[in-house]
Order: sequence, then C-alpha cells, then structure tokens
Amino acid sequence: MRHITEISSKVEPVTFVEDELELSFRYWYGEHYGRFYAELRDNRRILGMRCEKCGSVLLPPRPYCGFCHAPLRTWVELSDKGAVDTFSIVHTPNAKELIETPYACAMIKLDGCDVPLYHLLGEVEFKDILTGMRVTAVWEEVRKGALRDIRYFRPSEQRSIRSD
Amino acid sequence: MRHITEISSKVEPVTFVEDELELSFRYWYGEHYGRFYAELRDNRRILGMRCEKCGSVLLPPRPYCGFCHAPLRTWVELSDKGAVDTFSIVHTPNAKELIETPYACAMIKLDGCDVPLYHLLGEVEFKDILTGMRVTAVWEEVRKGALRDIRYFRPSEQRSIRSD
Amino acid sequence: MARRVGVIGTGQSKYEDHRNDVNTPELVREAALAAMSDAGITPGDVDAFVIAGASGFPEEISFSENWIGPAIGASGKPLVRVHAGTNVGANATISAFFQVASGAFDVVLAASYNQRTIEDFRFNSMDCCDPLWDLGFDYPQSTLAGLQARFYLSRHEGKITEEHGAMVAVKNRKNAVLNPCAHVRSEITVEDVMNSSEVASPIKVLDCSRVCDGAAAIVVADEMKARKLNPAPAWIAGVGACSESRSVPYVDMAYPESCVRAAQQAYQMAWVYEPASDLDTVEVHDTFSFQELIWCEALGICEPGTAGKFLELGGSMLDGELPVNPSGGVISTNPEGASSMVRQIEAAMQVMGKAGDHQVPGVRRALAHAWGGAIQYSVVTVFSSGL
Amino acid sequence: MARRVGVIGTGQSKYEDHRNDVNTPELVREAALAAMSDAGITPGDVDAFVIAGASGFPEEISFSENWIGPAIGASGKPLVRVHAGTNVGANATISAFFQVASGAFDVVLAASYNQRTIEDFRFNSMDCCDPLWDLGFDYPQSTLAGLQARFYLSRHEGKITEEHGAMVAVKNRKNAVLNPCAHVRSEITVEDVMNSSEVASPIKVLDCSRVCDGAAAIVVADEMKARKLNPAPAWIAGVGACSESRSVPYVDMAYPESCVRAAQQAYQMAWVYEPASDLDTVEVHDTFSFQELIWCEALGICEPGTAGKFLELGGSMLDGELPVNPSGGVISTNPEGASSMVRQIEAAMQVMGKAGDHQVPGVRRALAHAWGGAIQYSVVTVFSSGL
Ligand SMILES: [Zn+2]
Ligand SMILES: [Zn+2]
Repeated sequence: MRHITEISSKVEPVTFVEDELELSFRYWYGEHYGRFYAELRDNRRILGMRCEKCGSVLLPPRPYCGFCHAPLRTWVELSDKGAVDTFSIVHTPNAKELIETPYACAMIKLDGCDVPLYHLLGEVEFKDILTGMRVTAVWEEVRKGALRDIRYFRPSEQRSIRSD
Repeated sequence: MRHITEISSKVEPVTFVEDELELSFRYWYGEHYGRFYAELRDNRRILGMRCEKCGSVLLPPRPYCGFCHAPLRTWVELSDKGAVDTFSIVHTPNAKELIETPYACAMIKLDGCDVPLYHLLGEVEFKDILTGMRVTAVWEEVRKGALRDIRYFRPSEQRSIRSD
Repeated sequence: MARRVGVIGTGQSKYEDHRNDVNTPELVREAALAAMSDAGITPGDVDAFVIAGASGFPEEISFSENWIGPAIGASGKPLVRVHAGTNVGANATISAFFQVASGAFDVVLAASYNQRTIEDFRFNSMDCCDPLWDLGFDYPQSTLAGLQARFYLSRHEGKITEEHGAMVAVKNRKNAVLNPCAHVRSEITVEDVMNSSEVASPIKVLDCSRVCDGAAAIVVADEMKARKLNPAPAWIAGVGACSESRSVPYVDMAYPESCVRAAQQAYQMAWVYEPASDLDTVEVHDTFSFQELIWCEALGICEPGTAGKFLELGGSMLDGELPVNPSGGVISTNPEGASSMVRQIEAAMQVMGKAGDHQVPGVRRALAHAWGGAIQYSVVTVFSSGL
Repeated sequence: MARRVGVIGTGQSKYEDHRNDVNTPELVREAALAAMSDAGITPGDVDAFVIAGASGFPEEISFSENWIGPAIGASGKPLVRVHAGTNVGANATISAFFQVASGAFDVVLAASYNQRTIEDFRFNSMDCCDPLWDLGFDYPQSTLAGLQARFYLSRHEGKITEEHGAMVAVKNRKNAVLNPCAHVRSEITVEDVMNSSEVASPIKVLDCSRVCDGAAAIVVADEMKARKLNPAPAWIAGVGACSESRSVPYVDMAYPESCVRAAQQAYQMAWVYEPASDLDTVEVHDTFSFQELIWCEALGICEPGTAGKFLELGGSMLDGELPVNPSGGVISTNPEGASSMVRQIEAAMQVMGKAGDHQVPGVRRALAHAWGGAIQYSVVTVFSSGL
C-alpha cells in the first residue's frame, strides 16, 4: 500500500454519473372514484356527494367529508355548467407534455357544487376570459373514464345562462 | 341537481389509472469521488483514504471519516486483490437488469482496506466459492470511470496468493 | 421524558397480496378508524397526525398529506410526514411519541401503509444503492440479506446453520395461524424451506416474507388522557433510532451497530438492564428468516452465535422463556411501509393483554424492533404495562 | 412545552444555480459544519439528527440517512428523516424542537438541502397532482400559483393589483443585495417585472423565484445547554403546522386555512395576540411574489385585501414598521428543500441580532412561514429573544 500525498494532475476527474428510469404506476380507484369515472364515461354525468352533516356538496366523490370528516352516503348529480372561479394562461410546458402551451386553465365551480374543479378552457380568446364567466363542458366523443373525457369548458351562450 | 340513492348497476366501474414516467438523473461526484473514478479508469488504480485520527483505511474516498467524523486528507493506493468477506448467488433479476441472473456477488476486503467492497465474482463455479477465498480484480479493457470498470473479481492462483 | 406517553389504540387493515378494492387513502382510513375506535375516540379528538411515507418509488405522488390526510381526519390539524426505509412506520410512532412527550399535543395518531403502485416487483425495493458508489450494481434488499445471512453463518460456523433460518420461518408461520390479522396463515416444515428455490443464497423463497398491501395505525396519548381513555395502556418506556449511515461496506451485517445502539438508547430510557430477563416478549423485523437470529443477538437477547441454540431449545417459541414474534412476524405479514409499525402494535397489544390466541401470558415489558434501508438503520421501542 | 428550546447555531452553504462542484452529502456537510461552528460545537456534541428529505423525484435515492448521515456526523446517532413539499426544512426544525422539548435529547441538528439530479426543470415540481383526481393535467406549482394570484386579485379587485406583486419582487431583491448569503443579488424595477414574460398569468418570470442548489442547517438545544453555549439564543416560542389535505379544489387560495391554522397554533404557544404589533419582523415563503401578500394576510399581519396598501406605505420595507423578508426572501434565494429552513434561520438571526446589513433594529420576536405541496400545507415558527 502506497501513500499518495498529492493529487495527480494527469487524470481528468469523473464529474458525474447518470441514471435512467422508466416506471409504470397503477393507482386503484376504489368504489367511489370507480363509479364517478364510469358515469363520466358512459353517461356524461358528473356525480358528487352530499355531506348530510355539514351540507356540503363535494368533488371528488369520497366516502368521507373533507370538511367535517363525516362518512358520506348520498350521491348527487351535478350540472356540467358552472362559473370560472379563477383562471391562468399557462406558458410553462408541463412535465409530461400532456397539453400544448400556451393554454388556459381554470378552477370552475359547477352549479350545485361547493368546491371548484380544475380544468381547461377552450373556444375562447385568452383576453376574453374573466373571473365569474359562465362555462359549459364540451365532452369528448370517445371517453375513457377520466376528467379529460371533458375536452374543456367553453363560454356558455348568453341564452343558456338564463335558461340554466 | 338530482339526488341519486342507489348505485346504478348498469355502469362498469373504472378500477384504476395508469401513469408512465421516464426520468434521467445526474449525480455530481465532487472532488474525491471524481479522482477515485478517474484513477480507476486511467490507471487501474484503486484509491482509498486513511484517517489520521482513527487509523482506518476507507472506501469510498470521502473528505471525512465515516467512523470518527475527522476530516481526511491522506490518499492511499489499495491493492486490487483481496479476500471474500461474504458472498451470495443471486437468482432475482435486478430492477434495471444490469446483470444477468444467476450471478455471484460478494463483499470483498481489499488488502490494506478496513471496509469491504461490494462487487461481482467471475471465472469460478458457484459451488467453489468460499468465504475467505483470495480474489483478484479483472479489469475491463474499455473503462468509463465506474466501479464496473472492474469486470469482476476472480479467484487468485495459489502462487499469486503467496507472492502478494 | 418530560411527559409519559401511552399507546391507547391500535388498528390494522385487512392484508392481502393486493388490496385493489380500495384506493390508498381508503386503505389508510381503514386502519386509522380501527385505531381510533379501539381507543374510543373520533378524529375530532386527535390533536395531531403523523403519516409514514413509504420510500420514494412505490409511491409516485409525494404529497401523502394531501390525499391521505382527509381520509383519516387530519384536515386542518397539525401534521408531519416522516420517511425512511421499511422502518418508517416505527419512526412515525416515535415522532408521535416526541410530540406528546414535549407537551405540544395530548393525542396523536400515526399511520403507515403499503399499496404498491408499480406492477414490476423488482422496483419495489431497488433503492438501496448509494448513487455515488454502487449504482452500477442495482442490488435489491434480498441480495443484501443473502450477503448478510452468509456473513452471519460464516462468523458462527458450527453454531448457526441454514436449518436455523428455516426453523425461524417454521416457528413464525406457525404463530401466524393464531393471529387473525396475519396475512399468510399456513404452516410449513423445515424441509419445505430447505427445498424451496434459492433467491440469494443462502436465502430461499420460504426464508423470505411475502409482501402484501395493508395499513396500520397507532394512537398515543399523554398520561392523563391515556389513563382516562384506557384502563391499561401500553406505556412507551423507551425509544431508540440509529443509522450507521456509512454506505453498505461499513456495516457489520452479522451484528449491526445501528441495532446495538438503537437498543442501548431504548434500554437506557426504559431501565432495561438484562434484555433477556427484563423483556417478556419481542417482535423483531424478520423480513428474511435469518434476520430474526441476527437481531436477537444485536438486541442483546442472546449472545452472538447463540440464537440458533436458543431457538432449538424452544426459548423463542410462543410458549418459550422469551417468545420472539408471537404474532408470526414480518415473514407472515409484510405490508412493507407498515411492517415496522405492526411490530409496535403487536408488542403494545401483548403489554395490554389484547393479543388473543397468540397472547404471551403475563407480559409486562415488550420490545418492537425495525430495520430499514441498506440494513444500516434500526429502530427500537420498548412498551411497558406499568410506569 | 415541557422544556424550552433555543436555536444556538445556523449555517448556510454557498448557493448557486447549480452546485456541481460537490456531491449532495458534501453540500449538506457545508451547511452542517457551518451551523455547528456557529454554535461552537462539533459533531460529537450533537445528540440526534433530523434530515429533511426533498420530495420524491428530485432525489432518486430515498435513503438520505445512508449517504448524507456520515457527512454531517450522524453515524451511530439517533436520526429521523421528515418529508414534505417545499416546507420540509421547516418541518425538520420543528421535529428537532419536539425531540429536545420532550427531554429525549439536549442538542439536535436539523439539515435540509437541494441539489437537483433531474436536468429537465419540468420534473422538479411536478407532483402536485392527486393521482386519483387530476393526473391527466399534470400541473406544476407555477400553474397553481397563477390560479392563486388571479383568485387573490379578483377577490380584492381595486385593492390589490398586478403591480403589487411586482413591488414585492422589487423590495425583496433590494433587500437581498444586503444579504451576503443570498443567491440573486441585483436590483430590479417594477417595470422590469411587468415587462417580463408571462409564466402563468398573472405571474411573470420576475414574479418567480429562481431555483438554486444549496443547503441549510440549524442547531437547537434545551435551555441549559443553550444558555451555556450561546449568550443570546433565539428561543423557539411557538410552532404550528397544518395541511388542509383536501386535494386542490377545496383550498381557499386567497386566504389558505392551513396558513391561518398553523399561525393560530404558533401564536397560541408563543403568546402572540396581535401579530402586527407583537412581531418585529417576518420571513415568509415567497416562491412567487404575490404569495408574500397572501401569507401576510393569512398570518393576520394585514387584514384581507390590505397587504398591497401596507406594502405601498412602506410598512413591509426593511425600515418599515414590520419588515417582511429582510433577507430578500425566497424570491432571491430558493434552494427548494432548504428554503423553508432558511426562513427560520433568517428569523432566528434577526432575533439573535446577527443579521448584519439586513438586521432589523431591536427584534425581539420574529416569525418564519413556509408553504408546501399544492398550496395546502403551511408551517409557522415564532422565535423570541426572551423566554
Ligand atoms: Zn361534512
Ligand atoms: Zn477516523
């Protein structure tokens, strides 16, 4: 064994190591989400749950209330129309590049629901988007049982606001 | 908003969602590891560090002692020969399939070093592997600056044991 | 400790190879509600929560407080998440213990879980490697366990044999038959183990635990609340945690210093001087059969090299002088992220006299052990029926 | 609290866009040695360690105790790892606080860090989504921050404007020039911000912090040890942590309940009744400029909708009545996993009178705030010069 006191200047240090990973994840839905996504896919219906204890109507549908912790049993059908709670025009590409930039996204309060839903906005100029704007879901023809079975929400016609 | 009291038996629930990820990681080595891997690559030399406080000779080379926390300054050149501290014949495929199963791996105490090194064993029948067996590194011709620049350790000849 | 802390309730979900009937929050809820019900409380009575996050990969989403929190009643309450390897559940309980002992909270619930999201089993315990050192080898825990077992056998040649490993599996599988919560509940023989296929020699398939999905939860409370809610809580008498933190090569796998030190910390706190006689039963983290022997020695229950003899003489049997893993151990039930908390739950139940068919008579002090990471990180908890 | 706990030392590494000159353990060591040196102790004097693990992906290897432990002197010592989003560093300090307050340990070191291992910046804050709900949208934190900022602007239309966000950035970048530890140390104007390109409207590039690599460490001790080692420790007077845990849709982003509740917990413990007058300075987690205003309101420092006016009148300036982010804030220095601990370090330094050029005169009580996850998880710590 030899002792080395000075770092040899002849070697070019190795500076980093790289590693690659390809992973596939599977998340199980359980009964409530399972039904929610099936109704979205098969019947274009958006189901929420009502808490009998605190009165909230909630999304996503879960067997317990996110506000007061009570068990939930009552399913309700929500409208596919609502109002923009807040919005943003996004220029940052997403990690998985699921959506082309720039795009408009929003928190949307569906009629009859107490919590907003994150979704995309479409068929509208970015500059025309306003908080409080009425919107209606545009459904995909081929649906897979996912929130993106709704392509996006588009501005509702004046008439349809009145008739809602 | 309609209340729904029974779960429709018509819809087949959605049971899971899948997701895919492809990730690339880069870990920076810093000065000590950087030199260690360079010497491995360029000069087939295995460098360790000696702790002046507790006397240990350590791998991997780091600027601090894993035993007594003292700062380390003294580099030492270790032998590429040593003895099998423990070994295992592995039949489980690894996550990244870097090594074909079954294979033999071992913790090897290099001569002059106080801590063992994890590596592979080769040029030996599984049944002939023994704890305490003398081994010698077999180097790759093309080296990249990684522990696997050593292809594996093979049993040392009787003669070479004596002459070490 | 500034304040005494007792376990007042425990809960376990149903364990199955795969719990595909529920989502992760619902799975954790199953155990949390069971623990709260056992303690006679509701979510509103819990002052703070600790969630044990599994190791990175099996769970893509890191923000477990975000989706699991509401399922266990943690919305709006103080919450912290601890991470570790397979000892994470035990660490979560110890975090809850510190929170109550500090006087910050009176009642804290700790929850842990395992629901695999990656189908390919090989990714489930892949991250033992140090990226700066041995990334190129990508070894899983079972490879380390094989090296550990061989190292132990070699050190104690003539005293410890491969059959001793098999005998641990046989004993624990037999105990599990008596435990209604256990996942695998069928007996095997030493021949079955010895003839089962090799995984990482000397470890064979039946020396290994079978990973399952499931969750566990534990409720701890300060002395006043504990006495009010539970006639006989399991007091947390001592805790210890230690990581050798030295990358794999440094660890003496046959007598891991992390385990020795974690036990020393817990024994000092719990006034345990002679583990073999002061403890009435122990639950150790036997992911692989040989490990039960190694941990018993590092915990000071048997002298190095004598755990095999102790087993042969029946000392660690359910009716022995110091029953080890009366619940059937990890080898019978391994919901990875929760397994170390299950050890604590089983030890606490023994102290409370609630272990049912696998109850050891007259348990006053019980120990729970856990390991994680690259066999370099140990956690020890001692429970006591008296203060 | 059962025992009083004080900060006796703090340390920060050098911050750079990328710290490629060191590996992760060495980076953490840099901060840990600085903190121990500041406290006048060596690794041997530390009884236990807490490591703040970053969120899952930026760090492939989960067992940080294994490779970081030895670099900071944690080998063979009690150790626990906490995980969270960007508030993980603050949570680590609070865990250390509980450990000391409980009487288990006298001196505990908490460390946090950020060294990005994924080149693609988009993966660095990707995991806000709930896999059961909005995986299909894959939004990063900046998108949530844009929605949050717009929501806040809409609620207080006429009172809060986009220029107020820009003014926060301008103020904090100016303060950072006085802070030798800060990462970005150059002044900008409101026009610069308003003209910078849109990221997620109304948020523009200069409303965003610039992520850097770096590490931070903090040493806490019980009253006796603290008084012995430090003539003027920063006592930890109150702590609070709360996750709304409700998936994104439930959160009132303009007045997050998690922040309100975490503050309530900390204020109650610290006997803070009127935050605006009882506190002498605050460090809030301004990853995005608008957030400083939102946090100030949720912390009870300003009435809802008045943080803009407060800023305009100079109240939050370095020489104002309640300086906010005298250090320059996260917007000037964002080593993600460590940023929330840096807030605590800066608040503690203000209390100890050691903040140098950005010292606020006569600070007796200072607050550190942190947020993490999907804007649903808040942590608050209050430091005090007296007990
Ligand atoms: Zn409710
Ligand atoms: Zn040394």
